[in-house]
Amino acid sequence: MSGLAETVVHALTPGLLYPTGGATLFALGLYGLIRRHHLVLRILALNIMGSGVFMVLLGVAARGEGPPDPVAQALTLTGIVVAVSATAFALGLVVHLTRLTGHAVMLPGPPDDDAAMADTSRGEHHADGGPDAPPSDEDPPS
Amino acid sequence: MIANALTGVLLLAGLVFFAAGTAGLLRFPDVYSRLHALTKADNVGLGLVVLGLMFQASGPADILKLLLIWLLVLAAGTTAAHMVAQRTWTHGEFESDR
Amino acid sequence: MNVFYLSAALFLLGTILLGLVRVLRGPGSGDRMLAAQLFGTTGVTILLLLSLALEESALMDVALVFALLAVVAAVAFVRQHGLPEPPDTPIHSQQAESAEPEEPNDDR
Amino acid sequence: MTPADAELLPAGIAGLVGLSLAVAVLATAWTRQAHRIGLLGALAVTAWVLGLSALFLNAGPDSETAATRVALGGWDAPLGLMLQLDGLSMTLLVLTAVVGLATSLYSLGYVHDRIERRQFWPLWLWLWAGLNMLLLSGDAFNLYITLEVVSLSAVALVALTGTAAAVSGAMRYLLVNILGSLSFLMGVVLLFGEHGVLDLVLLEARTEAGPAERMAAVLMTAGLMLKAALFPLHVWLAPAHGSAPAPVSAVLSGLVVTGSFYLILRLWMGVFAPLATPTFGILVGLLGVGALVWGSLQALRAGRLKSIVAYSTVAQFGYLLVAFPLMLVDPDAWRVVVFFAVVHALAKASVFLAAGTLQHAAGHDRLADLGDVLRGRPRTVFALGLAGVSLMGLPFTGGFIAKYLLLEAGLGTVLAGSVFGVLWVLAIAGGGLLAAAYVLRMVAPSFQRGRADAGEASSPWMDWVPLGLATVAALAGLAGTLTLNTLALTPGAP
Amino acid sequence: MNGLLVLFDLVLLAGIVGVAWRCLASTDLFRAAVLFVTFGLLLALAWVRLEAPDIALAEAAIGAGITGALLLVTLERLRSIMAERRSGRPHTPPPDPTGPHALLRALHDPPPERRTFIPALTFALVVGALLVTTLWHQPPSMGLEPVVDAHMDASGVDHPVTAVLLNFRAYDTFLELAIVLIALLGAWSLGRHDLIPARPAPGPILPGTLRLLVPVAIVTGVYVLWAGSHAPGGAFQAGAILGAAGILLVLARPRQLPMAPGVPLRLGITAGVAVFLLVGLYGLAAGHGFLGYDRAWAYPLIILIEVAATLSIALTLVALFVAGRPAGDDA
Repeated sequence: MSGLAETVVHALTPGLLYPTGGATLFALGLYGLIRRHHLVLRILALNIMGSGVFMVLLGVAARGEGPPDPVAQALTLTGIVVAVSATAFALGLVVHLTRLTGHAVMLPGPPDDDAAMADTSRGEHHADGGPDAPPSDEDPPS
Repeated sequence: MIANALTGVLLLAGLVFFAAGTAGLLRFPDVYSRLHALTKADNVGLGLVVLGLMFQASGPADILKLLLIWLLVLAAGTTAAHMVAQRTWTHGEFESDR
Repeated sequence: MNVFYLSAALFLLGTILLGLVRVLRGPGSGDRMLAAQLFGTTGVTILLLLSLALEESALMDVALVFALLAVVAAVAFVRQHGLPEPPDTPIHSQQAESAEPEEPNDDR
Repeated sequence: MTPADAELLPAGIAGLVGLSLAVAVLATAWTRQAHRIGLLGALAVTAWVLGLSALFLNAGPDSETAATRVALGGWDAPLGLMLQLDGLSMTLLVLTAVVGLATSLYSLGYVHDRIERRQFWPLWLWLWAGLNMLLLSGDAFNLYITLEVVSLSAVALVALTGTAAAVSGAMRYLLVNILGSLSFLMGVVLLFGEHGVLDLVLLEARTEAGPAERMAAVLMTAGLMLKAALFPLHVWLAPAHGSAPAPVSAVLSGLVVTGSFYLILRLWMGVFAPLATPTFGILVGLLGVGALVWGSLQALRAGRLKSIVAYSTVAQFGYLLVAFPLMLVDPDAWRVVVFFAVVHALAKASVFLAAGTLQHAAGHDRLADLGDVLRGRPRTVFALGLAGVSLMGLPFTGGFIAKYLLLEAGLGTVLAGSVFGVLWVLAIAGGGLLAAAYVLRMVAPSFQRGRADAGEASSPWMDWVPLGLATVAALAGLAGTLTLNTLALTPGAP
Repeated sequence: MNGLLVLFDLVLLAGIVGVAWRCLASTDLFRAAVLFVTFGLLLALAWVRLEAPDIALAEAAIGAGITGALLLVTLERLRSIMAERRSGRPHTPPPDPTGPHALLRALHDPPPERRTFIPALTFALVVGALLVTTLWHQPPSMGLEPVVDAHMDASGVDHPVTAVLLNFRAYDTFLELAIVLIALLGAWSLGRHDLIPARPAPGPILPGTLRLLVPVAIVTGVYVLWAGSHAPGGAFQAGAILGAAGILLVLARPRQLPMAPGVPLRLGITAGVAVFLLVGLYGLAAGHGFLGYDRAWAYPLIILIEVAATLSIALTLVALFVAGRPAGDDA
């Protein structure tokens, strides 16, 4: 009985509580990533997974006696910045994809392999400011 | 000692407003009345807490910081409440995203 | 005294969790946004209380940043939510008309 | 080892990182000249890498002292970050430089639009810098960061063409990459929590076969397998590689995937070495057989030229997996595996570049309608075929020597009495046959009778670079001994 | 006190996990976005409890400001794209192959299919359980705190996290800045930016608030940057605050983005990495190693790098909010 009580008390220190929470977030994010189709939700799921990783890292760093590990905190800060940048880029990509295809979901399986592929080394695709602009009639310089 | 007592009383009063704000948010029937409840927590609730904490501040810099925080939250709350209300008034309730 | 601050923070955390019901239920986006606004304020208050309870003065700065940036999401929301205007939505058309259509608020 | 060389080597390593970063930063800031900066930078980085390799080989260390470690900012591990150069990273740096230079020259012709050029070059130079840094990194967390540099710039490059297929491929690629990175990072966190250090050499000294190491190994390997598109986590590869611009496909299939594989190898030879057991090896080997069969069948079915090449990457990486069980029996086999990866990268990059030229000429890459252009462009088809022959492993090419050595290692397993050895030998031999089938599919229309039409004119770069790179791939066999000897200069190798 | 702290931790963690769960279970994307912002807020409290005020500061700047704004503007962009498609504008790409319901999916994700439930749940449970078991069996490790502590004198700053970020592991931080830049390059390569969706907001309230907030934000940003050398704070937090101020300005006049000239903008976004790299190369040439500093010059050099990094991060975050590249960049 006292063994159980000790385990419980041991488990309630931040050094174990938060890593457990972080692991839960990681698993939860993974679950959401598999289950949901909308790309914005998938990006949120990846962010939640990332937060889980950071929570484990900081929780583990807060375990020992004395002040927490500054290296772990620096790593977390770097990781958060990376996550935000990747998120911002991913959201931009979602908007672009929606503009092109009309939906913001990742269809299961690879897209039709034999679908016509425009050759892009010829077109002036980006010169005219994105896919919404009318295609250019000029012949490519060669 | 007196400072501690004052802090305690002001904090408790502030908490009451927060509780009231949350209750209003949950129980009131439409956007306007919820907005009304919310601003009480923003303005008065935080105001009282800030006032209470000022008695514990370690120096003038902290007091200024506390005041600034309160002012900023006031501005944010005002803007949000005003614009949500205006939007609701001119265009009806926000639809959920379909 | 620290115990008192901590209990107050705990209480406020409880109000946030209760307020989540409004975010979940909606029904409109405005309700959700208002709830988020309240969470921001409550979060600032919790941080202030924790800065005393844990004796970590840097948390005051965190609270300051929170207070400062809480408005960004709110402004983003009210500026943009509900676009584009469906043709038949204005309910109180007089007010909608009186509102200038393009950027009346440029502070130049 | 002369004292001067020993002093120059660390500065040369840090200088390589500095140089490749400087080129990328300069191209980002001054986009108007990005292509010129890129060309000069590509030449400079290649020259630097070749000089560095000469310096490295000249230093003539024995295999245990071969790793040169450079403390960045003067802070030694565990406090600071270390760069690390040994035979393995040197070999792959040279590979990266060769493919990188070829891709840069090709891109001069391929990316000619003024606006597109400004977007392409900075991203490509960041990708190259990221690869160099990945190969030189000696710190677990730093590896995560360099992986992110590589994957973000690679994703942006995939999306560059802006077509629905490309953007959708890029989106999938990005999600997979972030997931892989997070899984890798979680593993790093577990190792850090257990041992309190991030430096790979210090970690290696402290790890044993405990639960934390096992979990970290699973997470990090799974993450990297996702990124390397190793079977069965490969589904994203074909859409992304197949729809990217040709030079990007070449770099992705040739270098980026190889980079992730390098990391897996590096980790299992170092930090996770105590965890490698025969059962694990056999499991990985079975995955490899699956990859070989599945990838080859897809390549035989695909209707687009670039899709065939992309699926062939999945298949060819099956070899690398099959090699894992061989490594457990024959400790020297890993060098053969790396040599195979090098030859594959060279051949695959030239196939993609050649495919890009054909696609440019025809305006599409549907194999069924490609006959005219194939007949009209013998030089490109020859490059395609030459690189394809290397992929198949016909005699006298680099691919032949690599596969021969692999087979030899496989037979060694059989002789060592492993039942699975027979399967590995069959897979290695059969994979070559399947590769022959899909390579022939690509070039066969050019031998049929019909109209010949060179199609859209292309710049000389696009004509000659694939051929040059294919020749390098075919002749790589000549450098086989040198490569294997360089690879031997890797401390801690099994 | 301790019991109360444990209770606080438990409630907080329950809240965090619960909010994350409801966020990922939302069919309405706006709800998911609001829940995600709330998630960030609770996360900041968790960082406070883990004695990481630096991270809490960053989370406050990102979670409360940047991410919320980014998510909301993304949802609005998706919505306006959908609306344009419905109204049958010219230049719309061919219709979506997935059928008439695809339109709905822009801001609404139908509940997931039943068939993925069991496999996904099993997989997530296995991963989670394995992780938790592993973590519970880890002995407490000292980490690198003693090592960092022993070298603080030589670092040039007084705050350990800043010392690690800008001196001991400066290479990581350099690459972090590079990643922010690459994300922007990626976003810019997708095309020029179009109009930011915005509707008129009449009345004096919004401009008045902005007039108050933007100067305060700038002062706070500079303060946080300065504080970084001896207390929680630093370049990224400051950059995020200034970036949020920039986002506010963009939101105030979304139709009138300043016609950003290409060259200065390019120089601005690369300033952080460029200055950092120059200092690093100087260190290499001067014999302190790549990214190394002379001890006497460590503090001024770190400040120089941080100022440039703050500027670049702020500009980059605003540019990421605007998304596409400005027309001036193609000139």
